[in-house]
Amino acid sequence: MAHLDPDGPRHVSAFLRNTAFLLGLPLLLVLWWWWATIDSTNFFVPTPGELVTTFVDTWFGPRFWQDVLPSIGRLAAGLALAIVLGVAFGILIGSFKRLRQLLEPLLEFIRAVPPVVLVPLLMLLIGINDLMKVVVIVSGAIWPILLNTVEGVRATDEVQRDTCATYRIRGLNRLRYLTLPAASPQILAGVRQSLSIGLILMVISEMFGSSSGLGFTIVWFQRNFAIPEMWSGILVLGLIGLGLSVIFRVVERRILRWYHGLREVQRAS
Amino acid sequence: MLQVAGLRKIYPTATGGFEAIRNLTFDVPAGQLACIVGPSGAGKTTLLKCIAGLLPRTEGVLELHGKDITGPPKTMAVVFQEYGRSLFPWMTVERNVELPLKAAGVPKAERRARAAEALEQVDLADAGGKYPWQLSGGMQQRVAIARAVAYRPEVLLMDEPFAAVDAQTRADLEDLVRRIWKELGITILFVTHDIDESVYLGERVIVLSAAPTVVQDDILVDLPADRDQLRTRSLPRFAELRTHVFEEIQRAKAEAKTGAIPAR
Amino acid sequence: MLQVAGLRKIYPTATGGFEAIRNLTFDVPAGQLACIVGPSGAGKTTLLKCIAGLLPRTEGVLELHGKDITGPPKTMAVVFQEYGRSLFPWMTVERNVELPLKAAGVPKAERRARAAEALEQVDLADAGGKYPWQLSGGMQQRVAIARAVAYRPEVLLMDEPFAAVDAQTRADLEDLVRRIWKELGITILFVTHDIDESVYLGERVIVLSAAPTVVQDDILVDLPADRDQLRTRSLPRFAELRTHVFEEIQRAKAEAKTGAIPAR
Amino acid sequence: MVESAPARAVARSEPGRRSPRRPGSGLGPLLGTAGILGFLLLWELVSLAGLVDTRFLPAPHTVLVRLVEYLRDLAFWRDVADTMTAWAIGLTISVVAATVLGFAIGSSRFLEHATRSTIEFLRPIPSVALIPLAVILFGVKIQSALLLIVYASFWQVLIQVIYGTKDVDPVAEATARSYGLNRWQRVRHVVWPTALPYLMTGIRLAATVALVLAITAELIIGTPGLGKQIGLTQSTGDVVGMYALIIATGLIGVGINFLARLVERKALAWHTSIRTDLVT
Amino acid sequence: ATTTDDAGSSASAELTPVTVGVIPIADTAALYLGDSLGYFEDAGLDLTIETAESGAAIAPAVVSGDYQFGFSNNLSLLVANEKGLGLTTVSAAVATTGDPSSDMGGIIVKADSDIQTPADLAGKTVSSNAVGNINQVVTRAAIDADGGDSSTTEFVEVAFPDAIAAVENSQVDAAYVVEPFVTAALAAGDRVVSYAYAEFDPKLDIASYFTTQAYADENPDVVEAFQEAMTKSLEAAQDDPDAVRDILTTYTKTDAATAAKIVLPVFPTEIDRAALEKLGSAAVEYGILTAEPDLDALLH
Ligand SMILES: Nc1ncnc2c1ncn2[C@@H]1O[C@H](COP(=O)(O)OP(=O)(O)OP(=O)(O)O)[C@@H](O)[C@H]1O
Ligand SMILES: Nc1ncnc2c1ncn2[C@@H]1O[C@H](COP(=O)(O)OP(=O)(O)OP(=O)(O)O)[C@@H](O)[C@H]1O
Ligand SMILES: [Mg+2]
Ligand SMILES: [Mg+2]
Repeated sequence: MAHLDPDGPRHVSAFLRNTAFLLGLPLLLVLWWWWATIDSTNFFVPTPGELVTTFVDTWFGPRFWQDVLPSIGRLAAGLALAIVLGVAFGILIGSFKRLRQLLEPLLEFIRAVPPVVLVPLLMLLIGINDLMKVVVIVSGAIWPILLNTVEGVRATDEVQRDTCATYRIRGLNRLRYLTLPAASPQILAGVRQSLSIGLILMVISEMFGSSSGLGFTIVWFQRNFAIPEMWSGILVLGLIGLGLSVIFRVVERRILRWYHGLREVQRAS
Repeated sequence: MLQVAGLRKIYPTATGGFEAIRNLTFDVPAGQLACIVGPSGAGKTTLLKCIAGLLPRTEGVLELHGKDITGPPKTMAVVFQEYGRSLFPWMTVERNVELPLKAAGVPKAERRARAAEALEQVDLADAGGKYPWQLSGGMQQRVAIARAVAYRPEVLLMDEPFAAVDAQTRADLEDLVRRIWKELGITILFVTHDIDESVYLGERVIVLSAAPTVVQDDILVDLPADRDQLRTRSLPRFAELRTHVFEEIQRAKAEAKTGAIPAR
Repeated sequence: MLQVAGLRKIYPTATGGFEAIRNLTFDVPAGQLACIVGPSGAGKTTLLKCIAGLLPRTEGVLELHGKDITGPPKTMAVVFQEYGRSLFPWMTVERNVELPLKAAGVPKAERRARAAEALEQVDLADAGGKYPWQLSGGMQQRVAIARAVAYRPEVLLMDEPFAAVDAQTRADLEDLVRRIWKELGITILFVTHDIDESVYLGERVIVLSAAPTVVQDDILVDLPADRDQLRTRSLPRFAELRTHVFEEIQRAKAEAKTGAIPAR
Repeated sequence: MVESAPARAVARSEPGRRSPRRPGSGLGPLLGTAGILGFLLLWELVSLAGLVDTRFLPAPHTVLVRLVEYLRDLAFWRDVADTMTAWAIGLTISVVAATVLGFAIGSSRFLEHATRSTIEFLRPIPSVALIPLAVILFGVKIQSALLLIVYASFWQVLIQVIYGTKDVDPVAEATARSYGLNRWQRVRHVVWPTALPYLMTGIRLAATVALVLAITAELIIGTPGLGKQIGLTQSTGDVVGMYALIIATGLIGVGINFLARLVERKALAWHTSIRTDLVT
Repeated sequence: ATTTDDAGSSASAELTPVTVGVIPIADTAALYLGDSLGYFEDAGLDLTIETAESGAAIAPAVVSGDYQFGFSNNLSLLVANEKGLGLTTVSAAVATTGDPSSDMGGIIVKADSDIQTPADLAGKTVSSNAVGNINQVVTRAAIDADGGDSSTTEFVEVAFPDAIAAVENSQVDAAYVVEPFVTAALAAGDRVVSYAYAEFDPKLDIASYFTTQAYADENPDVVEAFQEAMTKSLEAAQDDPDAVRDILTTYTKTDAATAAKIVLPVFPTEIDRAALEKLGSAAVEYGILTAEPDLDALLH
C-alpha cells in the first residue's frame, strides 16, 4: 500500500506493472534456458524454439478436444469434490476432539499410501471409468484442504467462539458466520495447494486404464521417446496450473476481501 | 434469580493450576443492576465467564432461575472485555449487530430496525456499513454494546464496556444502560474499574478481593432510582458511597500484598 | 523536536477513502509530556500511528529532530490501544518485555534486570513466567507498559494505556509515568479519555475535534511540576482546567453532530 | 511447554456441554488405534461377505500375517531403511529450502509478485513426468529419487510458509516495528512464530508426500527400497505381499504423523489450537 | 563408463565394470543365470544388474551413460531410433515359443465370454500393460488376420497384475498378459483367445539387449565381451529350463510352485530379422511408427 494516489493513469500503470510481474521472471528463465541450450544436442532437453513449434503442432488440433478437455473436466470434478469433502470433513474433525483422535491415525495411514499403488485397488472397487479417475484425483487433492481446514477450525479465536456461544449462535449459523469465515484463510491456503496436486493426480490417474487424456498422452510421449512432445505436454500442464491459479485468485479475493482489507489497510507501508 | 455459592475456579497451568477464584457467594435477584469492582486480576472476567457458562467451574453452585448453569443460557448477552476480538472482522458492523438476532430467528425487517436503533443509541448510525477493523477502539466497543442491546437479553453481563470511550460518550452510555435496564426490566452484571461509575450505575456494588478471590464487600447503593449525571454525582451520599468503595478496594489490594498468593 | 504541520490522513476504503485527519499542526518540544484528548473516533490512534511511522500520511509534514519520519524512528516506543494483540502469545511476559532490548543488542544480564525492574514497577513481579493469555486484561495492559518503560525510549507514545486497570493501579501508573518522564527526560505523547488524567499528567493538553480532525484547542497546564494524587487534584486551578478541557470536548462533539462528516 | 497431565483436572468444555474433571489424557492414542482397528474390521467384513474377490483384495488377516513375516525379515528392514533415508534427506532439503525461500518471498511484496506466475507454473508439473530428467541427470541412484521427492514436497511447504508469513497480526507487526526491530529480528520474533502453525501443516503434508514419492520413485525407477519391493510383488502377482507392504507404508505414515504432532505440541504450546485442545 | 558404485569393489582390477538395466521378469532370466554361472567374469566383465519397473527408465539411463547396456522390447527400440536415440542391439534376449497353443503371452478373456476368436475382439475393449507397444501390435495383427477390424478395438492401459481382476470384473473385455499371469489366469478358469506372439510370427523376438551406437563404436571390446557372455548365457538358459525356474525365484517374488508351472520363453542367440521386419511393417500400419524402420542401424 503506497500513498493513496487515486488519480489518473493508475489503471494503465497498474496493468503494465502486473504484466511485468507476470512475465518478468518467466522471461528471464526462458532466456537462461535458451542460452544454456544454444549449442546443446542433448536429446532429452529441447531448445525453446523446438518446444514452441512442437507445442503448436501437438496441441492445436483434435488433441485438444480429445485429450485435454476431458481431462480438465475430470480435474474440475475431482477438485470440486475434494473441496466439498475436505471442508466438510475438516470442519467435523476440527470441531470434535474425540473424532479427531479417532480418525487422525487412520487418515494418516490412508494418506501415506502412494496413489500409484492405490489406483489398482480403486480400479478393482470402482471400475475402469471416469469415476475412478475422479476418485484418484480426490484421493490426493483432499489432504491439504482437509488438514488446513482442521487446523483453521482449531485456531478460531477464543473470544469469537465465546461470543457465538453466549449469543447461542449454533449449528449452521455458527458454521456459516464463525467457523467457515474464521478458517477461510487457511482453507484457501489448502485449496491452493490442492489445485496443483489435483493436476498431478490427473496425470497419474490417466496412467492406468486409459487410452486418452492429457496425462495418458504425456506418459505415452515419454515412453515413445517423443521428448519435445512430452515437454510440450508438461508445458500444457503448467499452463493449466497457471490458469487455475488465476481463477483461484479471483475467487480468493472475493471470499477473503475482509481479510485482505484487514491486513493491507493496517499494514500500510 | 442468579445464585453463586461457594464458587471456586482454578485455571490449569503447566505448574499445576492457578487459583483465580477461591470462594464467592452472592445472589442477584431478578431485575437488579449490580456492579462488580475489584483490583486488576481479581477474577472479575473469570467470574463473568463462569456465569455465562463459558468456563467450567472447579467447585461450587451456579444457578440461574434455580437451574444449574452448564452452558451459555438462553437470553443472556455478554459484552467482552476484549471487544476488538469479539467482533467478526468478516462482517460489516450492521451484520455483526444483526447476527445474534438472525440466529434467534428474528425476521429480517425487525432485525434491521433493531440493529439500526441500537447503533443509533451508541452514536454509530453512520458506521453500519464499515468493517470493525475500519473503526477506532472506542467505536468497536460501542458496536459490541449495540450488539448486546439489540439482542434484548434477560441477563446482560458487561465487562468494562466503557473502557475505551471518551468521558462524554461514557456518560451517555451509562444513561443508556440505566434506561434499557429500566425499560426492559433486565438483570445486569456490570464490571467496571471506575468507582464513580459503579456507584452511579448500580443499585449494589460487589467488591472483590485480589486473587484468590472472595467477596470483600457487598454495598447497597441507596441513591434515588432516577439518576442524573450532574445531580446524582453531587449528592453527599454519592461521595460517601464512592469513598467507601474506594477504601474497600484499597483494603483488598493491601491484603493481597501482605499475604502471598497461594497456588496449588 | 516533534513537528506536525498540515498533517492529513485519508484511509483508503472501497468507496474512495475516509478522511480521518484533515489538518493537524502542532509542535512538541523535547522533554515535554503532552496529553491528547478528543472524542471517540477523532483520529488519536491514527495520529499516533502516523507519528510512529507505522502509517503513511496523505499530506503534510512530520518531523522528528528536523528529520522527516518515513519509518518507525529508533528510540521511540509505543503502547498500543489494542494491548492484547500487541503482546506476542508465543512468549512469556518476561520475554515479551525483553524482546525490544534484545533486538537493540542490550546484553543479557542488563536486559533481565531492566525487565524485572519494569515488571516490578507495574506490580507484576510475579507474572514474569506466565504467557500473556494467562493474564487478565489489566495485567496485559501493564505488561505492554512495562515493555515500553524497560525500553527507555527518547519518545514515548501511549494510546489509552490505563483503560483496563483499576482506579488505584491507575493512580500508581500515572505517578510512574511522571516519574520516569522526569528521571529520563523523555518526550511523551499520551492519549487518554480521562479528562482528569490528562490534566493531572500533562504539561499541556491538545484537544482534537471529531473526524475529520483538526486541533480544537491547545491548553497549557500551569500546575506545579511536583504533582500529588490528592493535593494536585484538589487545587482550584485543576478544577478550572478540567472544566475547560471538558467544555472543549463537548464543543468538538457538538460541532461534529451539526456538520455532516465529509467523505471524499 | 506441554501442559502436564494433572493440569487436566479442570476441563474447559465445548460450549454447551460441560463435563468437568474428565480424565481423558490416555484416551487419544486409544481412540486412534480404535479407528485403525475399525477400518481393518470393516475390510475383514467386506472380504468375509465376499464383496470383492480375495484374489485381488486379500482379507486383512492374511495380509497381517504376511506383514508379521516381513517384520521378522532383515531384508525388509533394509528396504525400510533405504526408503526412510531417501525420505529423510529429501524432506530435509525441501523443508529447509522452502522455509528459507518462503520467508523471503512472503515478506517481500516485490518477490511475491515477481515469482507468483513462475511458482504457479512449476508447481503442478507432476514429479512422475520428471523421471526421464531425473534419470539423465543422476541415473538410477538415490539422487533421482531425491529429485522427485524434493520437487514434490518443496511446493507444499513453500505455499504454506508464504501464506503463514502473510498472516501476521498487524498490531503485532506494528509493535515490533515501533520498537525498532529490524527486518531479520521481525522475521525471527514475529513472523516466524505466526507462520509456525502453517509451517507445521506444511511439514505434515510434505512428510507424507515425500514418503509417497519415495515409494513411487523406487517403484518406477527401481532404486532400492520398499517401493521396489512393491513393484516386485506386483510384477509377479503376489497380491498378499503387495498389500502387506502397502500397510507397512501406511504405518510408516502414521508414525511420521505421530512424530510431527509431538514436535507441534512442543513448538506450538502457546497456540490457540493446542491451548484449547489441552483443556478441552 | 561412469558407474563405479558397487562394481569394482568385489572384483579384481582387470575386470571391466558394466551395468545392465533390466526388468525383473522371466524374460531376463538368462542374464541372471549367466551371471551366476560366471560367464561375464570369464569374459572380463564385472557385471552389475540394475532393475527398473518399466523400460521407460532404462533407455534414458543407457543414453546418459549410466548403464552400458539395457533390456528393452524390440518395438520400443524401433520407436526410439525413429526419434533419433541412436540405439543398437547387442544381443537377442527373448523370443516367443512359436507354439500357438502355449506361449508366454496371450489374450485372456473370462471363461463365459462370448469372445471366441480374435476377430470377436473388434469393437471391444482390450487392456495391455502399455498402449502402443508390441502387445498392441500383435493383438491388432491377430484380430485383422482373423478377419476382424482391429481399428474398432479400444486399447486401455492396465498393469499386468491388475488385468485379471479387470477381466473378471468385466471392466475390460479382454486383456493381454504375459507369464506368470497367463498361468494364473488359466488356473482361475479364464480362457486364452490367442497366443498372439506365436500367432504373429513363430520366430518373433520380443526383446533385446541394447546399447547406444556411440558406446558400441567406442568400446567394441566391451560389447564383444558382453555378446560373448550373453550368447553363452542364452544357450545355458535354453538348455536348462530347471535352472531358469530356479533362478527366477531369486530375483522375482515368484514362488517355486508358480515358477515350476509357467511357460518359459525361448532364449535365442540370434535376432530373427524377418520377424522383426514384419513387426516393423505392422507397427507402421497401425500408426506406431511413421516409416519402415532402418533395421541395419538397429541390428549390430
Ligand atoms: N487462561 C488462564 N490461565 C491461567 N491463569 C489465568 C488464565 N486466565 C486468567 N488467569 C488468571 O486469573 C486471574 C484473574 O483473571 P481475570 O481475567 O478474571 O481478572 P480480572 O478481574 O478480569 O482483571 P482485569 O480487571 O485486569 O481485567 C489473573 O490473575 C490471571 O492471571
Ligand atoms: N483502516 C481504516 N479504514 C478506514 N477508516 C478507518 C480505519 N482506521 C480508522 N478509521 C477511521 O478513522 C477514524 C479515526 O480512528 P482512530 O482509531 O484514529 O480514532 P481514535 O481517536 O483513536 O478513537 P478511540 O478513542 O475510539 O480509539 C475513525 O472514524 C475510524 O472509523
Ligand atoms: Mg477482566
Ligand atoms: Mg484509538
